[in-house]
Parts: sequence; structure tokens; C-alpha cells
Amino acid sequence: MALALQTFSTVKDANAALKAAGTRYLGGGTLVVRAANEGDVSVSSLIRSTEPVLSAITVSGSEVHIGASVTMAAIARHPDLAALSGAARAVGGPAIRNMATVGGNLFAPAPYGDFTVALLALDASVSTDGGDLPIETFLAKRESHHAIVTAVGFSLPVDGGFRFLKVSRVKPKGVSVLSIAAVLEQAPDGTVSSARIALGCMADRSMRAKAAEKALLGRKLTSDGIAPALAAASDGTSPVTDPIASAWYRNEVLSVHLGRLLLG
Amino acid sequence: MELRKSYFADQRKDDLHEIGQPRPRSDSPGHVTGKTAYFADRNFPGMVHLKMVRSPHHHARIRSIDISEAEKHPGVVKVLTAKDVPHNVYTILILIQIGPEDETVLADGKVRWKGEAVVAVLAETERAAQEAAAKVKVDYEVLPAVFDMEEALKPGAPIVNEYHGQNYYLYDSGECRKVRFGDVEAGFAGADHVLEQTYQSSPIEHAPTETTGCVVAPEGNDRFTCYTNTQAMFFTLDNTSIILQMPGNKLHFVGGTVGGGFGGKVDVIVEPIAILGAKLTGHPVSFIYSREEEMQISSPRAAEKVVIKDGVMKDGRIVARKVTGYTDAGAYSRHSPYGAQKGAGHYPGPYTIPNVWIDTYCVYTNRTPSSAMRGFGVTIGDFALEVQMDKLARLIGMDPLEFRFINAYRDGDMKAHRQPTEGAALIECMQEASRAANWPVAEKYLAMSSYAKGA
Amino acid sequence: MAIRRGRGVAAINYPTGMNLGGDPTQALVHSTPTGNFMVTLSSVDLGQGMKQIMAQICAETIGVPTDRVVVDTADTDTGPHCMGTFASRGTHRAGNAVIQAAREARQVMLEVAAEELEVNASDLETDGLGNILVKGAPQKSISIFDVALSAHFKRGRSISGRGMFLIPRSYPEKETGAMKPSTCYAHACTVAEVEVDDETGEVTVLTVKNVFEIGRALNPKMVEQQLVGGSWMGISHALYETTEPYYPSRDHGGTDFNQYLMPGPGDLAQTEIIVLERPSADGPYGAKGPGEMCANPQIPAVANAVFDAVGVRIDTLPITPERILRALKAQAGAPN
Amino acid sequence: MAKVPVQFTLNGAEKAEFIDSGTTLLHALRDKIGDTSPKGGCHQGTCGACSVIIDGELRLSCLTLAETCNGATITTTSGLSEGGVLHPLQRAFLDAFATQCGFCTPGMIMAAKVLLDHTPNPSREDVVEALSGNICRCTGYEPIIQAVLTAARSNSQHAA
Repeated sequence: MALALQTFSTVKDANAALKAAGTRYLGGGTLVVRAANEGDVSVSSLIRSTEPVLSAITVSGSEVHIGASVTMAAIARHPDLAALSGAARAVGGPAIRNMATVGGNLFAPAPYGDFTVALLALDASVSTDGGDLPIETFLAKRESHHAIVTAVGFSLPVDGGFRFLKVSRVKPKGVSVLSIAAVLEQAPDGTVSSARIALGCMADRSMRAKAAEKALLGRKLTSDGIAPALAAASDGTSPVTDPIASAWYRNEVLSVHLGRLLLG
Repeated sequence: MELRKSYFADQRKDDLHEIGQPRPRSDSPGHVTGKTAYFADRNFPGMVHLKMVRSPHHHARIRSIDISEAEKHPGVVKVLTAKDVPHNVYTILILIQIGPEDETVLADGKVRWKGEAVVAVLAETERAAQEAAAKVKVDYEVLPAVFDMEEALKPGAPIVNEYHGQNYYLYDSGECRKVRFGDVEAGFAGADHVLEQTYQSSPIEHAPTETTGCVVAPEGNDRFTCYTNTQAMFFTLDNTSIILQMPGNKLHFVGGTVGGGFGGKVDVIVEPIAILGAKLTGHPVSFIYSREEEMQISSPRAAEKVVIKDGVMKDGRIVARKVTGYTDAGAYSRHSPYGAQKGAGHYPGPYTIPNVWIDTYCVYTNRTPSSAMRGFGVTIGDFALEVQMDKLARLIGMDPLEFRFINAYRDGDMKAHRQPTEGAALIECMQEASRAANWPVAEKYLAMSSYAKGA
Repeated sequence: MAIRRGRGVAAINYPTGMNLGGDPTQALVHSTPTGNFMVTLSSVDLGQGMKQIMAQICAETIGVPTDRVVVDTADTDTGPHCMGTFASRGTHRAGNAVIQAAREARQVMLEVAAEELEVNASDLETDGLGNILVKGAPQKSISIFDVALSAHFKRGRSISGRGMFLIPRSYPEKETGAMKPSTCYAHACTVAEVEVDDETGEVTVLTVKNVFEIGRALNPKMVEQQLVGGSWMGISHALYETTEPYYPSRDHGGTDFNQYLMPGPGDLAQTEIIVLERPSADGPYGAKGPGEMCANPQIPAVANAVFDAVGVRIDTLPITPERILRALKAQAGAPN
Repeated sequence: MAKVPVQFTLNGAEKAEFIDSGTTLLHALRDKIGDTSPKGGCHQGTCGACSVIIDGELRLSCLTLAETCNGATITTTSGLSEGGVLHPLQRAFLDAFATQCGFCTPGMIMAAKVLLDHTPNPSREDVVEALSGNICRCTGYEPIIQAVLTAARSNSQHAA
């Protein structure tokens, strides 16, 4: 079967079309068209929807909704999303960022998916026509998920509360050795009152560093203060081994980079 | 960049008009406007696309190949197997009498590396060729494979390539190319220190931005024009002529600007099968490596292992050097016997050493055949030699740069392969590096010259 | 955390041309009716600028400006045989063939000019601008334009020449390895300065100072192109590149430019290039092949600099952060 | 196979073609329209040789389906010079000897053009970032970075 593209004006119609065999949703094309170019003949029909909501960014107060078709470049330049621009800019080079979408990033396997690491730390919700799911739940079963992701939603972190780090071998664009996103809240005395830390490349998809989060509570962001969190950073990780780095290396340097992010 | 004209001024006349002038490149206007024609910029009506079915196994016997479903696939024009290739077993260096023929254009009975070409599918679109390729059924009996050169050289290792009969290339000098100069064991015996170290590399890809490929157009008169990015026009034409048993006058090769070579486009891989496809179908044929093929299927620079044993005196003189080099050819020879031999001519490096022993081996393993790359036979050897030089200098407590001056070759010095040194300039390069990098060395080294002693 | 700095040196030589010789290249040169010159070859331009260099060599030899020369190459129907563009042989082998062909064409050109000027050909010289002058009496001259017209339409002479360059093949002696691998060698010395992060094993190459001796810089800007690009590739080989990161395991080979690592534009070392010229006896205008050797000395120089910085030897390429980190941990006696 | 119409403006000229659905813009430009200045270096989105400018944004034509470009304005490197006069970026690449094999050059120039369109006086860091999706194997990048910085300077002088 030759490859063909079907375009629908509504998500609903696109979802219906996706029920057919051999279909796949086309976001920015960076994963799906690449697979077709590389000879993946399992997909014969690409489905997309042009429903405007998919391309919308809405910010009301601290509540943010980003349509699934919004590109990394659009996030990076959005004045209300300045806190996230570093994470959006961590994806690909300029051309890729003009194409790669928020929705697509949720499905990108390690070592890709850096923006999803940020979304996981933000504890985003992932929306489909069927409703919303916490991102952690969504990621755990993303392969079995067939409805089109329409948007992600999250609350903006407090000023300076969001930290992001991507470690790559090649600069400035290389893919991840690992990436770390952290959303931290600190009490007036500087102790950490709330922490969410997400890791990229430390498993086949973004994961939370829950032991490190817990170990950070009530501690100050000093070398001594973060030591228990660093010691717990690798709890539960099963990093990928790939051409960029081995699982051993990723585990070895995770705490180093987490420490630098927390103290930075 | 700075030209330092003060060196060797007595050997050079700077009286030229065009040579030495930074003339603009005649090809650049085409590059910056996108007008330069690369082979893939040719498009012909009715052109069909060739996709290769490749071995998923490192080493396997082929029990059977079933192409019937692929042939029936819509858009498919032709499916080629080994029996379609007139002279299927070949080796490219046969042109300079380096045999035996040891590689198949399309696998016949056996595959020896993961990615080896088994069946060629020609179809009206790339997609149809990909779909049909997925319908080719090959029944394999997986065989034990060997990836490590040391393992491959052990008795009882699986034989990678029966055309050689053993897992190394057999030179006229035996299992390796040898250089023997002086008495290396006596040199070690008399040395103040002996240091033996092992160096290792893994395969390296040329990674040109333009992948390997060709576009073939039948001229309608039994001649075929092949637009190709080969680095060697007649080398490719003549090998194609042998493989296709087609007189050379039926072949017309057109090259031009190549989108980067670095040694990666001197194997003769895409042209013969594409021309065969054009001959058997009457269609123009395009066969262009995907980036994945360029990365993992096209020949890389060989992995090498280099063992260096040196005898050195406290005063800095290297008195004996023994080098054993292993070149991982992968499953087939291609240019590797030549590269391993080039290493034998390159060691012991640009140093004058009275006792030298060199063995270089070309070893077969079940991996992608390696071949030429920028610095072929030398690059990895230089890494090993020059790290070894650093270690030796530190071993005897000497500055690494001064240590090199002491041993540097000069005009007239006899090399291990028994050629007198001519035109040496290592000393002057090091003198200039000492200045440029502010790496001080004793005055006596700055006063040295590559010219023959006493000249 | 400590960023530790070190520097290392390496010196190398490199043969010009196919190992052991036996690799011919031919060239044909002819003039058009208006005194432009065609060089016909089958050599391939890989991007190093072979066509431009052949034009300059032909122009120098004939005695015309380079823009009067057109190079037609890489067509087996028109160009005579060339062994190929590899082994740093393009400039050396094809350049010599072009010189020989251009000299023969120049001789015919001077003979026709001599007839026009009614002097001996041996009394003539070119001014490099497109004119032929009588030595010592430059007011007596003729343009190459007019000479070519005369040769074509009046005197029936073909201003053309044939060139062939072959280094006879050397066969290594079996027992001793006595052989002649090459007729000339280029040289280089590189000093590299690095920083190593001793907690992650990451290496930053701060500076590379490269001195290259290449016989003759036929076109200095093009030489610079190759040497700068080669220096980058050397660093790339030292620290990044492999198709089999876990060699000899065949697993995890990269299949794209994200996985096959090379330094990006944000990883560039400050690079200095110094060129020396010791003309080779048999090179075209003394040139040797710079294209390959320029990527070699950086590899050991970087390796030695890493040792200088952190005191561990990485004898396996590429020198990855992982290899450095493992070595540092072993050095510290920690289990790895 | 069903053909679908595509219509867009390419380098100032209206183009209309019938193509196979699912055809990438790269193939449509090269094989149907005959603009071979975008190069197919990987078809994976990892080399940048196919870069084109679509409605002012840098995009990879190898990962863009042509039929999603209906009504778009597309610029390629072959459309930059006007009346035989090279664009300042093209001139700068020539003068800086920033091309060797030339295969990456059209994509590099596209990436650089988008940068200069939005950031007329870029820092070196800006240039490095702008070129970061484009692979060059010959030059070591430095001459290309210098060419872009030179073009920016000549642009600003021209504007002043």
C-alpha cells in the first residue's frame, strides 16, 4: 500500500479514521515521516487534524494549556512561557523545533523526549477527546493509547521554581545523555517544601525521581543539604544504553548533574 | 592560517604567478546557488528504485530464498538474486592483482555479516520497493559468528570467509606483512627500559553528507551511463566490467562533484547491481544508500589493534621498536589487505630506530567489511605511536617534545623498510610548534635541522 | 568538581600517493581557438577543490591566468585514466600529469608564436597575463589569443599535450619488508590543550595549534580549508566517532547524525594553522598531499593532553567520557 | 495511485503539481518541480541538507509532506540570487571559502538566512545555534560561522 495522508478538520473525525489498520497520527513529522522514509511499511495512512484548538496556547493566570500541535519553537518564543523556553529549545535544531510538536514529544522514545521530561516535572495533564490523564499515567501506557492527544495542561511554577538541564555530547544540538527537570518550592528559610524531579534517558521514557524528591524535602539547597537526594537519584532507574552513552555511564553521572542543577 | 616562509627558503623559489595564489574556487558559485550537479540531481522518466534485502544475521547459511510474493507486489519491476549476477564473486583489488575474489555482489548460499546484500528489488517507487523487500522470504540457518580479532585468530574459530580458508589475509610473506630491520631482541636486551602497550580503536564512518549511490540510464545502444559519486571512475568501471562480464566500452561513467568522500566511496558496491538492473529492466535505475545504510552498511575505517614494544635508553634514544598491527577487515577484503600493508610501510613512524620488527595482519570477522578512509592504514597507527612516545618520554623523565627531537628522522637516515629518508621536515614542524604553543625546548633542539647531518 | 587542564603533543608524517605506487594518472591539455585551455581528466573532485588546483597548475605551466583554464573531468568517455582520488594522490599524481601535458602544449604554443614573431621558440617567455614576449625585448610580443588563432586557422598546429604520471610499483621483499611505500612525505606537529571534567569525564578541547609541512601550498586558502576541516575531524576521531560504540559487540551502532557523534559548531576548539613548505622533489611545484595527514596528529595530541589533565591513559578510541570516568574510578580504587 | 494537487509559491513563482499523496516536499521539489538545491542527506531530519524556508520558518523538506504546504510561500537556496547577483550570504560563503564539497551549503544558507531575517546582528552564539541542525563534514564549521557573521556585518553596513 502506498503511503497517503488524510486530513480532517476535527479531532473527532481524525480519531475515527485512526481506528483503521495501518494508520498513524501525523504531528510534526519528525518521528512519523522519518519512519516512513526509513522503510517502515507498517503504516500506509497518515492521519492529521487541522482543528485550531490543537495549535492554541492559552495562559490564564498560572494555568497553561498547550495544544498538541504546538511546536517547540512556538513555546520557546511565547512570552508567558519563558520559564519553559530552555526546555523547548533543548529539542533538536531550529528546523526541528519548527516542526516537532508537544504531542509528538510525549511519544518520543529515549534519548528523545526532552520536553516531556519538563512536562512530567510540571505534573501536567494530558488531554484527549476521552478526557484528561495525569502525565505519569499517560506515559506508563502510551503505546496502548489510541486517541489523539489534543493538549497538555499544567500550572506555571513560581518564579525561579523550574529548573531544566540537558546533557549532550554534541553542542549545541546533540541528543541527550540525560535530561533533568525539577519543580521546586522553598519555604522562606530556604528549605525545600515541595519537589518534583523528572529524568530523561534514565528509563525508556521520562520518569520521576521520587526517592530524590522525598530526600530533598525539608533540606536546603546546599552541598550537604542535597546529599541525600543525590544518593537516592538513581533509585529505580533503568537507563537506556545507546550510541550516546551506556546505562552505566548515565547512572554514574546522574547524581553529578542533578547536584549541579540543584546548586546552580 | 600562516605560511612560515623562513623554513626551507633555500629549497624553494617563490617566483610563480598562479601557484601560491589564493584564487577563488571555480566550483563555489555553483555550491552557494545550489546549481552544482551531484549524481542524484539527475532524474529520468521511468526511473526505478533499487532497495536491498539485507541479512539480519551476522553469519548464516541461506537455506532458501523465496521472491515470488515480492515479484507480484504492485509496482515491482524486477527482483534480483545471486544467479542474476554474471560474475557474482569478486574482489575490487583484483585490478592490481590482489586476490582472491572473496565477496558476493548478492549473497549466494551464505551471509557473513549483518547487513549483507541478499536480494535486490527494483520498483517504480521507493515505497513499493520497500514493501516488496519486506515480502522476500529468506530461510537462514544461523551459524556461530566471531567479532573479536583475537578470537578470530585462535585455532577452531568459526571461519568467516571460506575464500580465504583462515581468518587472516595470506600475504606472499605469510600470515602478515613483515618488516625486519636490525636485531630487535638485541635492542630490547640492551635497553634501559622496555615498554609494551596495546592500543585499540573501533570502526569509524566517513559520514559524508551525500550518501553513496548512483543513477544509471540506458543509452539505448547497449551502453549504460552511470552517474556516480565514486572516488575512482575507471577503478569502478573496470570492476563493474568484470562483475557484469560486460565490455568496458559498454559502460560510461560520469562523476563530477562528490558530496564528500573521505575514502568511503572507493568500494565498488552500488554501480554494478544498478547497471545490471538497468540492463535487465531497460529502465533507468536509482540506487542511493539511506543514511542508515551509509552508517552501518557502507565500509567504515577498520577497527585496529596495535601492540607496540619499545626499548629506550635513559638518554632518550629509542633503540628497538616492535609493532604488531591488526586490521579488522570485517567479512571481506575490499581494500583492507592494502591498508594493513600500508601500516607496515608506515611504522615505526617518523623516527630513526636501529632495530625494528613489524608484523601487520589483516583479520576477518563477521562484521561490516571495512575499507579505506582518510589516513588509511596510518591514522590509528599514529594514535598508537604518538601516545606511546608520550609514555616513553614520561617513563624516562624527559619532556615529550624534546624526546621526539632526539629520535626524529632526518635526510639520509635509513628507514626500517630500507629507504633512505628524503625531504624530512618533522624537526622543523616541532620547532615551529614549540614556538607557537609556547612549549619551551632546549636551544640545541631549536638549532637542529632535517637536512642530512653535516650537510 | 574539578575542571582539570592539560596539554599534549604529537608529531607525524604521512606518505603522498597510493602505497607502493603503481597508480597512474593521465591528463590531456589543449587550447581553444581563442587561447583558452582545456584540461581533460577523469579524476574526481570530492570537495577538496581538485578542479581548481588543476586549473592553477595548468595556468602556471602554460603561462596564462587561471581563469583562462577550464577543467573537464570525471567522464570516462572523454577523460583519460586516473587511478582515483584517494591516498592523498590527487594533487600529486594528477598535478604532475597536468604539468607534463601543459608543458607539451606550451611548447607548441611557443613554436607557433616563434613563427609569428620570426624568432626562436627558445627565446620566448610568457608574462603570466596571456602574452608571449621575446626575452630581453618585451616590446616584441604576441598575445596567446592571437597565437591560438594562428595555430588553428593559419598554421594547422594543435596546441595540445599529453601527460602521464606513474610511480613504478614497488613490491615488498617477503622476509625483510624492503620496499618503497612513497616518494614524498608530509609532516605535522600538533599541540592540543584540553579541559577534563573529572566528575563526568567530559573533555573540552580548548585550543589546537597545528603545524603542517606540505611541500607547497598551491592555493593557500584551499589548503587552509582542508587543514581546518581536517583538524576538526582529528578531534572528532579522538573524542567522538565510532559506528560500534561497544566494539567488538555489534550492538548499538548509530544510524543517523544524532547517534553518530561528531563535534557540533558549539564544540569547536580555537584552531591555529601554520604551514611550512619544503618542496618535494617529485611534487607538482613541490606539493605533497595534505588532505589526509591533517586529520591525524590531533588524535594522539588530545589523548596525551587528557592524560596530562587527569593522569589516566585512554588507549582505546574514541576517548569517551565513559572511558575516562571508568579510568578515573579505577585510579581512585573505587569499584567500577 | 491517487494523485493530489499541491500549489504553493516557490521563490516567487506559482507552482502547481499533482503528486502522490504522502510525497515529501523534498521529493516534490527535486523530482517534480526540478529544484534540486535542497539535498537529501539523510531523510531522517538529522543533517539539515534539505532545509528550506516555509512561510518564514526554517523547515526540513524531507520530513514535510508536500500536500501540507498548500498555499505556502517557500524559499530555497536556488531562489536567493536575483538577476545574477548573489545574495550577501552567498557572497560571504564564497569569500570565506566556506564551501568544500558543497552538499551541505544550500541547507546552511537557508538556516543562516532565517537567522539574519530575524536577528540582523547575531552574536557568534546565535550563529552557532542557528546552524546547529546542519551537518558539515568538510569544513569544521568555523569558515561557515565566519561567513554568516561577515554577511551580517555587510548587511548592516548596507542598511546603514
